[in-house]
Amino acid sequence: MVAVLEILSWTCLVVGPILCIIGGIGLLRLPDFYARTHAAGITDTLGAGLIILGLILQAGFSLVMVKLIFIIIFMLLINPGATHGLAKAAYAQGVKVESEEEELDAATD
Amino acid sequence: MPLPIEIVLFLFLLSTAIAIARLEDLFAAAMLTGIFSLLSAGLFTIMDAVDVAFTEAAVGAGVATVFILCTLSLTAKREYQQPTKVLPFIVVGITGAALIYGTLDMPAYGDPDAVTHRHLSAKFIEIEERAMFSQNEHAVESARHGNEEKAVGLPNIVTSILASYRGYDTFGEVTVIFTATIGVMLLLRGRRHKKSFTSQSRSDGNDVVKEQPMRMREKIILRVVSKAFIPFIFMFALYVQFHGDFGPGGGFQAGVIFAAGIILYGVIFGLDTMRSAVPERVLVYGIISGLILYGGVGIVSLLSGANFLDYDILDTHNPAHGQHLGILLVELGVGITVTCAMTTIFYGLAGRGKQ
Amino acid sequence: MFIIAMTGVLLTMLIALIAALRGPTVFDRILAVNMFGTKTVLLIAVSGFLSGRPEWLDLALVYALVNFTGIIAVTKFSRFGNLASDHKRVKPW
Amino acid sequence: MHWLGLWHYWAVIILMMIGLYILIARDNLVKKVMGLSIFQVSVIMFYVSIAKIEGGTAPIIPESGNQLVYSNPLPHVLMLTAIVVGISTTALALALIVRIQEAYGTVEDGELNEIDGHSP
Repeated sequence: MVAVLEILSWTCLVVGPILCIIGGIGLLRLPDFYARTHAAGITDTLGAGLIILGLILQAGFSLVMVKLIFIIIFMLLINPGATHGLAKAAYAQGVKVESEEEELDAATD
Repeated sequence: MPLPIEIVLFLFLLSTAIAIARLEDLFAAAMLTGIFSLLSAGLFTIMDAVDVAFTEAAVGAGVATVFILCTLSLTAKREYQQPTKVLPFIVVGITGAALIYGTLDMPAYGDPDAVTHRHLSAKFIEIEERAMFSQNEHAVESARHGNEEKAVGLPNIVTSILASYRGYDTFGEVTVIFTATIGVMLLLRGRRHKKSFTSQSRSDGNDVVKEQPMRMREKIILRVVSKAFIPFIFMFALYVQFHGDFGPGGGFQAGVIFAAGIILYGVIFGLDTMRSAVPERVLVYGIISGLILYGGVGIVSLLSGANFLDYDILDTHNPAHGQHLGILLVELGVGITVTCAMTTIFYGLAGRGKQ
Repeated sequence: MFIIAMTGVLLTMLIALIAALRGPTVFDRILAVNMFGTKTVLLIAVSGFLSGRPEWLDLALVYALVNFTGIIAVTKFSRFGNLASDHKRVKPW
Repeated sequence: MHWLGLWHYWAVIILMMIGLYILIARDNLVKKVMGLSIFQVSVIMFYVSIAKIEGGTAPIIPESGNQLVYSNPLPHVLMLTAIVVGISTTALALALIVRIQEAYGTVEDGELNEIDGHSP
């Protein structure tokens, strides 16, 4: 049982950072703002969530675990909320969806 | 092999600082100051200063950014382009070289035998450790009498020093916060002059202001999320306030977190709604009453025949309980003052644009 | 093993920092700053385990909560240009 | 190689100098305040790095009762209050800047000097 928990937590602690880095690369390389919000979403929820989950499995039943659970709940609720507000603000300011434009340009050519 | 976390964080900090210096877009620079303080708080944690990191996190990530943004909304959002000057570089270079030359005589980083660690703080740590480990009350008592030194007996040494050993100093700091807030109120509460300039008189193309009516349901997700979160922020602030004796935290941190919660409410629901929830008059009384609570504890101990802010006298049977009571009250006073001061400053800076 | 997690977090912080410094629009910067805040929470949490005293997760909690205030303020500023306006109508100033 | 142990202080000093450069070379008053806050953080970091003891932990005595090495708590106390005092004085500076904007219509140092009749 302990061994299973260990393996699970180490898997989380390895996969989480990898997902974070993948999302980060997406943040740098994706063409427009809205696509980049998607990349940020991977790091902020899945990557961060897996790392915290790994830490929870390491901590065992204690106050530390309760605090980590609170952190994971806050992250899972706050980040999508903030990103939503951000995307809405960007849309209201008229930030364009670039990839779609290129397709349109290609279609009209 | 230990990771060179400190080197990496320092490199991040330096590049952020250089970017702040180079950016002409003040809004972007304000966001980078947010990153800057997040990074520095991470570095404080690595350097074992958890209480400092706590304060920096609460102040830098939430409140400081909000204050700078409020100011930017009243002034220009871009600074003027200017040629790189040579003289400041020379001045800065000479000053930096002199300072680095000064460090050559200092003990190396992390040296346990440095002069700093050997005098006052070594004594504090020794006394507090003895008081903590001698669990029963009599042992604390004998430790006190044996050593002729007063002990506080709380796990968090920083809180003990802050509120008890150096309580007088902290009282001075709270007074500074009080005075600064009065200054902000005096500067910003008055009626605005009629023919005053606004930033719109010299808009420079980058103005993000657009007058657009906004319906309530447009922001429904943000409103629901923040409505769910503001109680958690307040609860967490209370936890920080009263748990500060045992873990990192205390009045200063709790005050800033509480104020951050109130400011979040104001940012989401607007200043008018915030005024009806937290009237400014209450805040003014709050600032004063927090300071009076702090000073009052000192006066009570003075009237009971001890020194100013000597909490031992508060419980004549058991001085340790007196210490704990004194620290609790003093931290509460600090928390109330800081909360009300930060919120008042936000009212002043954000409300200025609406008059 | 915590070291692997730490390295990953630091690398992601680097990427977020680059994105924040580069970001062509304001919103890209805000997105990067938000991501940076999340990564700082992870940094604090992992470094607590790395140093063997994980009791101070209060710090990570305060980041998670207070960072929200900052991000919301920045978002509102980028859209309305001030922080005072209420939800019913933006008053010109 | 005693000098290599000092690089923390040097990094802090470089940081401090960047803040000082913003403070004296930039004209915009809000930017100057940002430089001031960089300067302030670096001073705080200098104190905190003095307080660090190699192999030490944060100065909070654990309930388990293990004997630990603690970093020096005294600079932490001083800097903790300095941060909150710093933000309130920064707010005072920002309030002054808002009033300057209302009175002069600009927050650029050079323009302010011109309006006041001094040559920059």
